[in-house]
Amino acid sequence: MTAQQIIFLFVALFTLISAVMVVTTRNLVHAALWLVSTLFGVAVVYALLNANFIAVVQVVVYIGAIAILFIFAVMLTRRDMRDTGPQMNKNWWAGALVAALTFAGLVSLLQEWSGFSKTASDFPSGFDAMGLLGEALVSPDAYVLPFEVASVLLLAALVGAVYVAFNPRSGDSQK
Amino acid sequence: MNEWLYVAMFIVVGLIIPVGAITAGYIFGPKKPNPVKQSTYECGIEPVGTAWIQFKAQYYIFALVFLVFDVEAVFLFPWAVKLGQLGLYAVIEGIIFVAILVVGLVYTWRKGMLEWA
Amino acid sequence: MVPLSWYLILAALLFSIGLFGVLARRNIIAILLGVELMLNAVNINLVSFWRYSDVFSMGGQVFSIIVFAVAAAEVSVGLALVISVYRRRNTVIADEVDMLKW
Amino acid sequence: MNFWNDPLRVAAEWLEGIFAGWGMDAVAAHVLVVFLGVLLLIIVLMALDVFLVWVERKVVARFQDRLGPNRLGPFGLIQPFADIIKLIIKEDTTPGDADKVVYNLAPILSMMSVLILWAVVPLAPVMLGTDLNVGALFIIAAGAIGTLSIIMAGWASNNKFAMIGGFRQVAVMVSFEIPMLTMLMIPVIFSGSMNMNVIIQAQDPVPFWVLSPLGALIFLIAAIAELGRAPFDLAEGESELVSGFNIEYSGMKFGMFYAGELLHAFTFGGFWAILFFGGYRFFGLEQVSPFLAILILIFKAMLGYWVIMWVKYTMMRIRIDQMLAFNWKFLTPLAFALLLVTALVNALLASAPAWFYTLSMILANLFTGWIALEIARSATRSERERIEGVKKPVEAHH
Repeated sequence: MTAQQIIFLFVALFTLISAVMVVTTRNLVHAALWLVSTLFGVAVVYALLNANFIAVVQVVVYIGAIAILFIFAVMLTRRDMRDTGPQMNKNWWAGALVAALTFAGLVSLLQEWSGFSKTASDFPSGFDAMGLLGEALVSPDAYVLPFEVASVLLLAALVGAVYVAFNPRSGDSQK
Repeated sequence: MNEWLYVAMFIVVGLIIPVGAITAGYIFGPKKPNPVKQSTYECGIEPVGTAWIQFKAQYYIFALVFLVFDVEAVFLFPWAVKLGQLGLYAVIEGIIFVAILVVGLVYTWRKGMLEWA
Repeated sequence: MVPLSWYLILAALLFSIGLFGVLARRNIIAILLGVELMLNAVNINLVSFWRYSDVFSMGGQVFSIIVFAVAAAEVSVGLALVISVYRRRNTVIADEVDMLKW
Repeated sequence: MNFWNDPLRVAAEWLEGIFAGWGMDAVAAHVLVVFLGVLLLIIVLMALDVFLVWVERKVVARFQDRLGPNRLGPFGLIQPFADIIKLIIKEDTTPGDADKVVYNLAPILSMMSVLILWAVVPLAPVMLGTDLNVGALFIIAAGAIGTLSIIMAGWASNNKFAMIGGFRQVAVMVSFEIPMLTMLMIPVIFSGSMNMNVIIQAQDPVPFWVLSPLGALIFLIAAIAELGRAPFDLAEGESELVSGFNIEYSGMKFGMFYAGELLHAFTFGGFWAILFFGGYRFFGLEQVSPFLAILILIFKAMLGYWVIMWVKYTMMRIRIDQMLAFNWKFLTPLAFALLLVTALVNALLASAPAWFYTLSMILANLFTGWIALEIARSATRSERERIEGVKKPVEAHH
């Protein structure tokens, strides 16, 4: 086993344990903090894949913004932070079964694919991932349409969220 | 890969140093806990209830607007890196991109959501 | 060197854990946390396919950035719905939100 | 290649040779050497941090027409060490109702988020630290961990003041991250890279503060807010929140927040110098010796830090609604406008002569700033007239 493989296994274990804690912890703030550690583990996975930009963006967007939003939302929706009552469904075992079947199905499906265990080739010298990414995002024969559509998507999300959550006419009407 | 080795080392050492400092404080400091000392500080008044209560909704709005513009900036960074070589049409694409999102900011503003009320 | 299969299995495991969270949790915010795990699993797949095939075609990275935007949109609207429901019904339990039943 | 021209590589090769002599694997020796180098840098930083406590107290004393610490040692230089000993032997109380794990994790993460910023700082032309091609975004990523540590501290203390302070601080930090991100793009546009060293090298004839004075100013304002210093220290609010999110922390845990804040301010002084003032460059002096280059960088960072202190001890604290309105209604639109104007001028004059390009950039900056100030002035005037127009009849009734 090479050093890189050992690092990968360590990171993967960390990520998966954190992920299990996310879905099983009772305290929702703790669940959100476990989500942060999962996301950090995924960022390290991106770094192992040499996707520097994606790794940093993972920390900036997920940990810096989405996790903060989750923590805010948890604090906004509780009169009392102590958790009472069960956190799981009555038929949580069915969910576990579906999840296990999904995993088995995915792995068995992937195993038949010829490229399943291929290894990566080294980067060509002078490879400039950032430059290529910038070109791909704005050149008309590549991904300029997704680039602009993403802006519309974000606009829709902002307007929708502001409208839904804080419409002055509907808020606090049934207190 | 090598560059991330440095960052990993910074994270490791950056954890070791504060842990060491706090441990030193733990070793050398006195430890005489009592219930009054450990009660929550509330300007000398008996604390009432827990602090883990429902919070002001306005904080959520600002986190929301921040999230949207944060993702927007992520899209613009590769654009900014390549701007020197790409010429005018890339600038116009960027202007369209930002203009669409500024509409969202203006909407939030007009709705009165940026007020701290 | 780590073979591609390891990354894909990690992503599949993460996806399954997220799926379990979505199916089993009662709290809507916890369900959204599960959705985040699933989106991350998708992203690991996209980036590892970019790394293990032609690195000059940036499709994998571009689409993982698009997934970031989708995740941001999903979280902002999803949590706004949760807050809205909480203000009307005073609950964040998914089973108790049954306003659309009739 | 001798020690004075490239000290890091010489030292690293020497150490790796020694470790290899002990029968160590080459990769392990390299990792160990990197670890030792980072440890050395961070210990130097912590020593500098101790010194910064003295600098801060001395400078604030001079601003307020006092002497500052002057009893222990020459000019009170021993004072910070006495402070540290005091912090170490203080009792470390943990509130009984706190969430223990999160409570203890927060100061550690806070300090770490500051220390890892130095991973991307190029100290000298031959001492790059990490040659990361996403260095500019790395600053924001580290700041994200700092934000998280503050919300953890505020929440885990289970104290109402800490909670409100933490929420306010996070609101400030996330809000001002948008102008900061936008202004980070301006050096990126000029240099065509997010690598910190390339950004410094690209400021060869003209540093970026000449090309974009308004950008440098907005970055400084956003950095001060990110640091939570006056006039944006409404999270601290001694009179109403009794020091905010770190209220329940004592002993060395409080020391970590305090030292982290000072080092953070110094670090952002350094980033201001790197992004807009040419970093370690000073009329070719940096080529003489790497040690001189480090001194230049520290001097520039100290200047930036001094400006941040100057602002802190001169300005009044503003309220949270004023702060958020200032950011979202003025600074963020202005930052986006400046970014687009810079991109436009950059694209239009790409092939123009250098002096014309520079002059147009300066004029574009000044023009954007002037327009923004005019709009703000007319908006505030109409706002004032609206409020006073409502007020007058009410007073007439009395």
